Amino acid sequence: MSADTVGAVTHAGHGGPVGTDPDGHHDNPHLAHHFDSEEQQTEATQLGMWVFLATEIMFFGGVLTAYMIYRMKAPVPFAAASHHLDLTLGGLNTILLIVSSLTMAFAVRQAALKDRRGYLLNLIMTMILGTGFLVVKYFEYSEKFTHHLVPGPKFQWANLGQAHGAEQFFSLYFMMTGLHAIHMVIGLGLLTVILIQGRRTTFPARFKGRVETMGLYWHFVDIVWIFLFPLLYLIGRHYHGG
Amino acid sequence: MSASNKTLPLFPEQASTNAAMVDELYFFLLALAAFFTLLVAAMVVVFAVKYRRRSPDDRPPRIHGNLQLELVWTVIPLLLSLVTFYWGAKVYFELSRPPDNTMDIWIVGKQWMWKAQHLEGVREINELHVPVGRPIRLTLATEDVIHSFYVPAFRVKMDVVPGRYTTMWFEATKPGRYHLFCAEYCGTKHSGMRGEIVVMEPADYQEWLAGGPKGDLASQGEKLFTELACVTCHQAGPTQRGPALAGLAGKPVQLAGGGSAVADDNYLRESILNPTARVKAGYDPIMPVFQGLVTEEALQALITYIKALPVTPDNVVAPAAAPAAPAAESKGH
Amino acid sequence: MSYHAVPAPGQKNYLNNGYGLMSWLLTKDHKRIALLYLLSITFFFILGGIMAILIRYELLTPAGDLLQSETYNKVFTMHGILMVFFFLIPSIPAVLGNFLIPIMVGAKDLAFPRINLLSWYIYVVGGGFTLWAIVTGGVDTGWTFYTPYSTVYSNTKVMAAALGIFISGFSSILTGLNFIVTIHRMRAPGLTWSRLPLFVWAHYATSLIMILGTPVIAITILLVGAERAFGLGIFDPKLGGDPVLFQHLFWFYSHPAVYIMILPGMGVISEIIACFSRKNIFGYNFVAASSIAIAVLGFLVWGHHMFTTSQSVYAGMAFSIITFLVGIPSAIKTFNWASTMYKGSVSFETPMLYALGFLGLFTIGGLTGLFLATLGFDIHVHDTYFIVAHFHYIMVGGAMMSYLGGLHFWWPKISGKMYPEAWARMSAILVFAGFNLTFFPQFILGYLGMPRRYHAYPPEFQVLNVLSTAGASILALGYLLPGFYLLWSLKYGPDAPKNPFGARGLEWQIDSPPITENFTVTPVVDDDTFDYSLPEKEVAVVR
Amino acid sequence: MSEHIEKKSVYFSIFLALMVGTAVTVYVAFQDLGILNNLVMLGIAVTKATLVVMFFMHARHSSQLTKLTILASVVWLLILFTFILQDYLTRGMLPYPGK
Ligand code: HEA
Ligand code: HEA
Ligand code: HEC
Ligand code: CUA
Ligand SMILES: [Cu+2]
Repeated sequence: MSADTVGAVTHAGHGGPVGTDPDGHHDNPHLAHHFDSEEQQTEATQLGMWVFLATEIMFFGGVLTAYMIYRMKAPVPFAAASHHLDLTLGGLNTILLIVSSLTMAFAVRQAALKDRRGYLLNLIMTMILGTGFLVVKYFEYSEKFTHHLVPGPKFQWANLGQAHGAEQFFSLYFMMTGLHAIHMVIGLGLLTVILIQGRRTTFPARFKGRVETMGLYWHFVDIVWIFLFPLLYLIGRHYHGG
Repeated sequence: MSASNKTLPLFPEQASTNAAMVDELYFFLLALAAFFTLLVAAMVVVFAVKYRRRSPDDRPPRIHGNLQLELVWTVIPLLLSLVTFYWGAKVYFELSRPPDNTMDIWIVGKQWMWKAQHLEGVREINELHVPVGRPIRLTLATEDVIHSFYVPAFRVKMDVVPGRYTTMWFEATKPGRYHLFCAEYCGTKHSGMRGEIVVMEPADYQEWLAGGPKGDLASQGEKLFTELACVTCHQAGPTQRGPALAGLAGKPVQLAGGGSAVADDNYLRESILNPTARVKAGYDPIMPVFQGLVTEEALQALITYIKALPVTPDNVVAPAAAPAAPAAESKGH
Repeated sequence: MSYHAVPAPGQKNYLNNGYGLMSWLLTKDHKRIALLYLLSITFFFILGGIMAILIRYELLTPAGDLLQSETYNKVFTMHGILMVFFFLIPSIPAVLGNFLIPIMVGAKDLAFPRINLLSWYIYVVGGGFTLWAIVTGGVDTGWTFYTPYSTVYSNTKVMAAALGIFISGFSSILTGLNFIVTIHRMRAPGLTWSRLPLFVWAHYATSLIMILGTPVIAITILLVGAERAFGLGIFDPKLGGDPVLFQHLFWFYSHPAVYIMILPGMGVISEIIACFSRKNIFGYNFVAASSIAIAVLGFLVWGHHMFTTSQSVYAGMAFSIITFLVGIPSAIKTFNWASTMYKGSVSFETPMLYALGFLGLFTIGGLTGLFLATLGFDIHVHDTYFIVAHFHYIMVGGAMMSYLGGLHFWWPKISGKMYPEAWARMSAILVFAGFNLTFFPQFILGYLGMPRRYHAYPPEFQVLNVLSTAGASILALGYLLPGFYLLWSLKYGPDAPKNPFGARGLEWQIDSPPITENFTVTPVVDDDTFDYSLPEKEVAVVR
Repeated sequence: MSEHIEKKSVYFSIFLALMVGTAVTVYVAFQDLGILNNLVMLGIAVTKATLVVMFFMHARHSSQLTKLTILASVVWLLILFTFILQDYLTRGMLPYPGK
């Protein structure tokens, strides 16, 4: 590891030319004091989000593992329980989320083009679709309550032999969709922030970067649903046992 | 008390065939550890003394490293590790695999006691009497949380996990009384969940057994089989809606929805407590759930009974089933 | 030489740049946040230490007469939780890492200063929940929260404690995230990966674990909480749930977490040994790469905590062999550290004493870890005092020693004051002696078969327990001393020069204590900057 | 971070692919393909996720480091799955309960 064998600095982002900054201050108002350049800052923020999404993947991974193991152990009750989910509502929600991902992608794109109108329109669309998802989810949940499909003492299942497996399925169902819904709510909160900020921004690189970062989060939440939908609603549909 | 009365004990008593095996491994590990600890200590001490700073201006030349050395201290530990792994795995396999001719005993752990049930019908609490020189297999269950059945003098330990059976085995070599500990934390009186293993000469053991109640476990199971109305569905006749059970134990079972399972104790347990989790192919999932209706003890009796059912030509489980009844499990000791 | 220059008194630095509570509570300066962490983890260490003393005095007699069994169970549970989640995991990363990483990479701060502050607040809130759990009755599940005891049977404050750990987990995630982004994106010009201080490498590896492991404990605890609070059936065997699955998920994090606890310490040791041998670390590349290897392999071995739990025999074998493999990078490190002293110029200031102590104790702790990885052996000693001895050797003998070593090493930089050397050496020796007396007898106890988490035990184990308790008393004294003399040094210690130990690295080129911005110009480094064989090379860091 | 601006048509095609994927998944769910059922459905889900990551999330134009991060998170997820599965799938391979 002598100095010469090592090539130039790796992809470390140390922005501007060194030493041009005698006071250690810069004039750029959008730049936090500890960054050398806006590019470095945006890159850092986005890397931060990707790393955060990695933690999110592992977070959902834990409950997905539980689901996988239990489904393997009791396939029949799980399939039976899964039949009690409302495919129409689930499908509708899937579509809502995919469309919202599209509008989110456009919001990011229009922000990059500094098209305020397009940006705001698409962002608002995204938020409406996201809210729509939650509203649908609300109806799905309340239906589960009225049908005594919520785990706990009130849980009822006609086929006693499968009651345990079914209750377990619904435990996992609520856990997984509940966590997903909480992520949606957080996402909507984040979008609200960039919506408000977007009304008077001049779209500096930092803001565009922030929009893109929030977009990453939103798409991630969509991806989670892309998996939850088949896992919870669809697997075992063709099987008519119990 | 079994363990030595010395004030400063350094080594536990060896009282099972496994103990010697584990101890050999222990000495090997100790030697390995001593070697490396002394090696590191020697390096540190020698270098520290030899190269201590002699003047504040010492400026020793730079040494980047040495590939050969790096390889040496990668490869040698690696090889030693593999040897150790192999040895450990071998012992583990021995510990996990009971011999064929075991004597079976059922154990139930609950907060905070151990209950033992001999096939001959005798029951005991916080004590377990076993004959010397006979491999013993324990099938363990718990009524509440996880416990762990631990006999230091035998060097064996097995967790007892709610919802299923686990097994362990040992063969005692010395008559005496040995500690039985619960090794998995299980709540307030975890440290009070202790007992004793009483190892006896076979003749004494028989005598001790004879002092117990009459009626072996399988016949208790038979009674339950009728009381719980299992007979309605599982005995040849007009009401039979479930499969025949004789000769089932140990055989593979085809499951509805694909897949198969071996009808071991855990399968039988699940089939009784929560039958529709895995349904036998060709049958409807109509068997009622018995979870909460049968105690662990009743379950032991039922399973012992099912395993002991005599196989007659008209109640064989599957065409493929071998005629011989499972040897070790059959009743009549 | 310049490194003997003492900064002019009254000059602005991060400590006197703003007074008042708010200037601390709202600070975004990584150095001040590090001090906030220092205070809070010390608080939790003392609390955990008091619990340890209670444990040891209870075990003085076989009968269990000092504490009730309920109380004893709560005490060791809180001892484990506080020490692991609120002391050792944040210890080196959040204090020394926070303070040093930006400086070592030549940056003015971490990439996300606000998130850094946030993570301290999250930690405090998490700690608050845990304290609340203690005050309102305590928890008695053991730090491992095994189900179904934790979900169904325990009637103590499991929810509050679990919530505390859940919350503090996010603090750990955010710290790791901040480090990773900082190390990738904020390195000074010339600071290539192959020049990066090993302390930074170690923290990079640690951060990987924090990021990829912590979320799994978070979700696991959430599942336990949901089961306990809402009666969801996830691990409950009555609904077909599997308690062993909980253990898998728990150890998926908690085994890698033991490397969260030791890797930063290994980084500290690399810096200390190099400095007090006046030699760059022997086999830098190997030491750096082995940190990453430990982090990665460390994720594949968690099942070694479950050899007796009815995990399949084959899974046990797979976990066992990989556990042996994860010992290899540690072996590489150990031998490289020892070889660094070869042909060096070795001196024995306090940090070095701790480092040498670390070498011995970590070796013993690590090698007994290999005992446990040996399947046939672990069956006998699992859940006995052998385990307790193993992990205290690594966590107290290893991690704690390196933490103290690092704290002394960088104390002049952090506080701007020198600590009293004689006192410090004495306490280092006390700690070493007390430590061995406390925990060595526990190996023997374990092989004799004394189960852990026992509040009363058969009388033949007493002598060894008495020895252990005596050792713990010495150990407590050894830990008390630094508390006093470090505080004393803040007021009466002589002012520290820039580089009191003649060490290499950017942190030694700036003032002690540093100014708020660390550097006034971005430093440019090359290989000579870190070379112990050359006279110190000045890098333009301050104008 | 790239200032690369995708054409609108790219987004629309991805969107279309996602919708078609969803439709196919639902269709497949009602066919009896044996074990293939789950494989196809999960395969489609993985494809959809990849499309979102690559195009909507611009991973295609991101730095190596971002790609590495994505790869690492997937690999670690697989570690979690496979190492837990290797316990559950090998249980009962020795004919003793609980081994
Ligand atoms: C900082 C914490 C830390 C660290 C770093 C380690 C490191 C290791 N641990 Fe430990 N461990 C714990 C903390 C830690 N452990 C805790 C807290 C528990 C108990 C949890 C509980 O149940 O409450 C535990 C439990 C535990 C068990 C489970 C025991 C049981 O419950 O039955 C096992 C089993 O394999 C194990 C193994 C190892 C191994 C192989 C290493 C290795 O990484 C060690 C590597 C180091 C070396 C090998 C030494 C240096 C090398 C040489 C000097 C060269 C010679 C080397 C060779 C020949 C290879 N540990
Ligand atoms: C970082 C981790 C860490 C640290 C530093 C320690 C430090 C110590 N630990 Fe602990 N320990 C654990 C982690 C740790 N432990 C864990 C994870 C468990 C398992 C818990 C479980 O089973 O769930 C455990 C369990 C455990 C047990 C087993 C309990 C049982 O199974 O029944 C014992 C028994 O001796 C013990 C002892 C000690 C002692 C004597 C110290 C000493 O090193 C502590 C010395 C420190 C002090 C004493 C504080 C300094 C003193 C002061 C600041 C002054 C005030 C103090 C006085 C009143 C004297 N610990
Ligand atoms: C209502 C009828 C009915 C009753 C009562 C009943 N069973 Fe069953 N049992 C069945 C049916 C049907 C099956 C096959 C389907 C299945 O596996 O669930 C079965 C399966 C089993 C099996 C698994 C057999 C195999 O080959 O896989 C066992 C063991 C068993 N029962 C034991 C019992 C015991 C013990 C009782 C009483 C405590 C009992 N059953 C009561 C109907 C019944
Ligand atoms: Cu039962 Cu501990
Ligand atoms: Cu471990």
